[in-house]
Amino acid sequence: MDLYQELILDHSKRPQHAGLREPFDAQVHHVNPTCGDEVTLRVHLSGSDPSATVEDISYDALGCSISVASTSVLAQECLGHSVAESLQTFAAMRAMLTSKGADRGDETVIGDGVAFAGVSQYPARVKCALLGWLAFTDALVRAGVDITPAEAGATP
Amino acid sequence: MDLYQELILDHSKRPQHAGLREPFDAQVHHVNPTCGDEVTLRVHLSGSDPSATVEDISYDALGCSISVASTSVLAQECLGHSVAESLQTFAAMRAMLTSKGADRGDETVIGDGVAFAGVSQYPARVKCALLGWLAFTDALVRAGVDITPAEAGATP
Amino acid sequence: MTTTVTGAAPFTAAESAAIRGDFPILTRTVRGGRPLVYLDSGATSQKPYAVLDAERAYYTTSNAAPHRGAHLLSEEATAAYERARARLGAFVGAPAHEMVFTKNATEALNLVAYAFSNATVGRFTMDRRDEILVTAMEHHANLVPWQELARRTGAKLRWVDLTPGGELDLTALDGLLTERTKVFAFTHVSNVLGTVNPVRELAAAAHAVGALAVLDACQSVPHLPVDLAALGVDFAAFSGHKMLGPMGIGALWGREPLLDEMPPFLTGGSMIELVRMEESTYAPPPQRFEAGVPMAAQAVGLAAACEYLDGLGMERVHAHEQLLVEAALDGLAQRPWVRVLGPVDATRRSGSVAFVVDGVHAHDVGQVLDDAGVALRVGHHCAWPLHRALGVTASTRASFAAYTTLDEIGTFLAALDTVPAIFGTGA
Amino acid sequence: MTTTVTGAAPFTAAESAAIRGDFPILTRTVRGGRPLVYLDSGATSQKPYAVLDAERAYYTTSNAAPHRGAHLLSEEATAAYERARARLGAFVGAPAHEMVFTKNATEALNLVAYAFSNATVGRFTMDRRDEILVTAMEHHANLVPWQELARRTGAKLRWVDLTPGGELDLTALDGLLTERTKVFAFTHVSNVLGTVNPVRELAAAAHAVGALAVLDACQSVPHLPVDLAALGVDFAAFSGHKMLGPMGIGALWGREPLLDEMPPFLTGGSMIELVRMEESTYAPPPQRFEAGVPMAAQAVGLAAACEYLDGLGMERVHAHEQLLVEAALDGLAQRPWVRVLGPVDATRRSGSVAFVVDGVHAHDVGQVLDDAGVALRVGHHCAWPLHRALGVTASTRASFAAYTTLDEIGTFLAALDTVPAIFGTGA
Ligand SMILES: Cc1ncc(COP(=O)(O)O)c(C=O)c1O
Ligand SMILES: Cc1ncc(COP(=O)(O)O)c(C=O)c1O
Repeated sequence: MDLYQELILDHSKRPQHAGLREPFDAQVHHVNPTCGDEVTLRVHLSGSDPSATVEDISYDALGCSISVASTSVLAQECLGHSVAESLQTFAAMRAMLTSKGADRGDETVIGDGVAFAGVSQYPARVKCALLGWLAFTDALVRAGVDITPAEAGATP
Repeated sequence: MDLYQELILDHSKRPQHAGLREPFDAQVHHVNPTCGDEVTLRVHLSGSDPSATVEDISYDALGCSISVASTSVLAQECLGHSVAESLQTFAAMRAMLTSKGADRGDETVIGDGVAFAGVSQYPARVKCALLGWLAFTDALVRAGVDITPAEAGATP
Repeated sequence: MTTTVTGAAPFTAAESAAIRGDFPILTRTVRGGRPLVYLDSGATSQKPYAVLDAERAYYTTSNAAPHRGAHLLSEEATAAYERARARLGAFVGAPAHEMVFTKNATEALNLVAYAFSNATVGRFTMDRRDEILVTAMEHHANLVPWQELARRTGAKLRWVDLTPGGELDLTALDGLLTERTKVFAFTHVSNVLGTVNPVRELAAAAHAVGALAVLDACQSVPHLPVDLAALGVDFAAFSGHKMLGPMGIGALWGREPLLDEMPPFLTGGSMIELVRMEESTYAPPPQRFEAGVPMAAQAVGLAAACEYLDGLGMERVHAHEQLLVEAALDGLAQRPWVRVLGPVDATRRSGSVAFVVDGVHAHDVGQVLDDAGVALRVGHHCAWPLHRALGVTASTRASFAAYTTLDEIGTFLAALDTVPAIFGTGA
Repeated sequence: MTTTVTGAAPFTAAESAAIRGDFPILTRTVRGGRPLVYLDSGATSQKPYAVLDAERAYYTTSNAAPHRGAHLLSEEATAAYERARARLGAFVGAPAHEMVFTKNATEALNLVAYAFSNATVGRFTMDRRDEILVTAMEHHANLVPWQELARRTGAKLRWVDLTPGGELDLTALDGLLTERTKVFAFTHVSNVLGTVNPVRELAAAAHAVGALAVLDACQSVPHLPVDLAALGVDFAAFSGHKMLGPMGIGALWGREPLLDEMPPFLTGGSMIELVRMEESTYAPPPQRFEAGVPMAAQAVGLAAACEYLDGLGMERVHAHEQLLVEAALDGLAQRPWVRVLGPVDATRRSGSVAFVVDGVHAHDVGQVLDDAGVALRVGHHCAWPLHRALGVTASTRASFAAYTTLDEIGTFLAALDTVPAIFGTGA
């Protein structure tokens, strides 16, 4: 199956930066109501400006390979980067996932995220791939970062 | 039109025994919820046995030609007869009205009621033709006559 | 030639014939082989092939439970259902996420009424100090749910009376809308009088005292171009079956922040966020208000109806129906033994004409017309208090749709002329 | 050959092929041209031509608003609608006047739940001294409405837990049913475990303490011969779309004296007796519970579904599905990396088999199967507390109907065998 790229399976089996760690500025708990998948996610930032660094993303993810792997990629790609860069990565990831196959993803922006290009063909799985990312932007807001609902991935 | 027999039009224009009179043993008010037609009907009996005489049926009917004429026929056919005979007349009238044309009615039992045979072809009008009759059986019950719900014309 | 405010033209004879060809039922005959003259579209409309085919195509290619699966059919069903929501929203000027599917307009109005008694915090709470305002021309669907809400909460129900001309008595509005008024529910177009109410003005008056404005749009959405958001109301309800769509589907439109604040009404599957035995939390709107497997096939059919109506052009549908209303009003005005209910000026009304015949009950009028193949509605049309206010028990109503023709108005008037003789009321 | 208690035979291969020919959607292909293997009938069933044709025939010949007119079409529509009610009643052993049409089973269950909070006198009144009993295996549709009723009235919600084998823990029943219990709501067949509950016993236990017994018959009526009155319960709810009928229609069955005593739920047109601005009185059941223009076309379609199922014979449908359940259970039992939820004994269950695959999330299992053309449901199937009780987040469910074949079970098992390798979980 196209969907299950080696990279996805690797990330789901060995989720990067998994576990809940201290210190953290905000913790959120997100659930996918259709399947019951859950993620608890913490962020630790150097400040609340766009230029602040994402010092840590720690999480406990319970879910399908797509949701766990996507959360792992999130941690891998955003940890150590600025808040602004992380939001760009999220935007690019989301654009690809909701493109119905039109956008194959830019590896220089989303790194291992390109492995998820196939998910955009399966609308029911897009939610899985976004679970961790939406938890992340929610956590940023709760940590005091000033982002618009659209940037945070709110549906219209 | 078949439906509007001369007899029906006559009864609806000159309803027999119309008006509300004293004395009476019971008064009821029935309404047809689909069109708002109303009948207020009083009965005066010589007793409450089947053999008792229907001394008076007085009424105020507001409605279509079918409902007014049918109430007029009711008064004409039942007034002065025994309760038992009246219930037989009602049963015969109802059987004809709900027969979908199969039962043309027995003039020796229902008298002018036979003019309503055509109504059974129009299900929406059967209710009109029964309005006064159902008020009558309801009034009998309230006047102390012991009749079953089926005899009183209750729908199952 | 009659034109509407927008200047759109009614359908030409050729267009009219083509439209009728889209509605299979219109070829059937009734009572003794007479052609069917269907003048009861205000009760429910007939359905074009486009709607029947869309529903069938859904069932034969993509049927599955929407939002309840990840397999291909379920994805297709979900997409079809949500596309239908967006299409319906576009038809009435609303974004998809503000559109809630219900089984009919009645459920939609009950949904709003129950929100008030179910709410425990916020602007939807209601108690005996509050008031609900309706009008005396409402359909039972926009009256009884508010009576029941008043009963449940102890709030007081008040109403706007009518002028002798069959319009709302707006002079009384000031006294009726107070800071106690929590909600003002009124119809856009009366299903009996045809009166088109001044919605913007009524909504503004409601908002001036902090009340919510709930619109019964059942008799406007099928007949006029309607932009709900632009009308200034907060909620609107309408039914699919009256707008060429399938039975078993209706809609509630509500402004996003209000829907957000409303507690759920029907509860169960697909409207939840998290369920534990002890307690549950709920999904955001519109899902919060759509418990259970929804009527996806009917949603697809309703979207096809919107497509069909937009293909005709709602301005032209309206212009066409106004022509029919005028012809009916003119014809009835020439018959002194007929009294028309509602405004005599066609520009103040829409979609239907109800009337009474001197000395003949509506049931009898309807029966004679039915015998001539003309199907129209008799009774109180679910607006009993209105009939009582007008001093009539029942009336006869001819109501129209895009497929109705001027010829049919002629057939109707000719059949009507036989009535007085049959009942010996002269003429 | 497998037989049911009644001794009916499953369908022969030729019969099976003929049945499949009645369902147009079954010829479609999915994902890369693979034939569709639809194993999600528990979520919603597919529709035979007979149902689609009946609905279309209604629309193209007799469409009108039932109970709202006196013209010929309206008479025909009313007759069709009421005939459908009687046909559905006959299918479940109930008289027509005890059958209420709703939009789905969810509305039917909410209708009963709201009766308790709307009632102001009689046995339906409820307050903080009362208790509501449900079970831990309920679908959200038979849990959340009772949670909300408890919230509205202050009554206490209690529930029957499960045994490790996936059945109701009946030993606890005595302590849970008390003279405070006003209503005991439980499912006939679990939509996850497949467990067939001892309905008569549960109803008798409810009645022994004076409680009403409400049955969720969603997963029994489509799959077994069901005689609701004989089961001893007081109310039952089920959906048309799961029994080969159209979407957008469901039913509540209730015993006459109870329906008589219940206050209305949705209010509006067609359910009234007398309406004044000040207050209204209501029609007798079932009309009292059917506000607004009803889904007559869907009722006609549902009656056609009953006709179709009775044509097959519900005993044989059940025998056929039991064969499929056994084959699925046997196949899964041979795969040690699969854990089946619910009773392992096929005679204690019906209609579906849910399972988990070691180390692979249900979403991933479902995705691989979908890619092979096998459509089944993944997630908590609207029974989240049940999944929590079983210690699993989500499961995969294969569910069946009369048109499902043994070959399809084979295709499903073969596709399932590719799962462990893809996710590197061995096998
Ligand atoms: C056991 C059970 N109860 C209730 C329901 C709810 O049915 P519906 O969604 O059609 O209202 C379902 C199916 O969704 C079910 O399987
Ligand atoms: C003005 C108006 N409001 C409400 C309704 C109720 O619509 P429904 O019966 O489809 O719920 C109708 C039609 O019956 C109507 O004409």
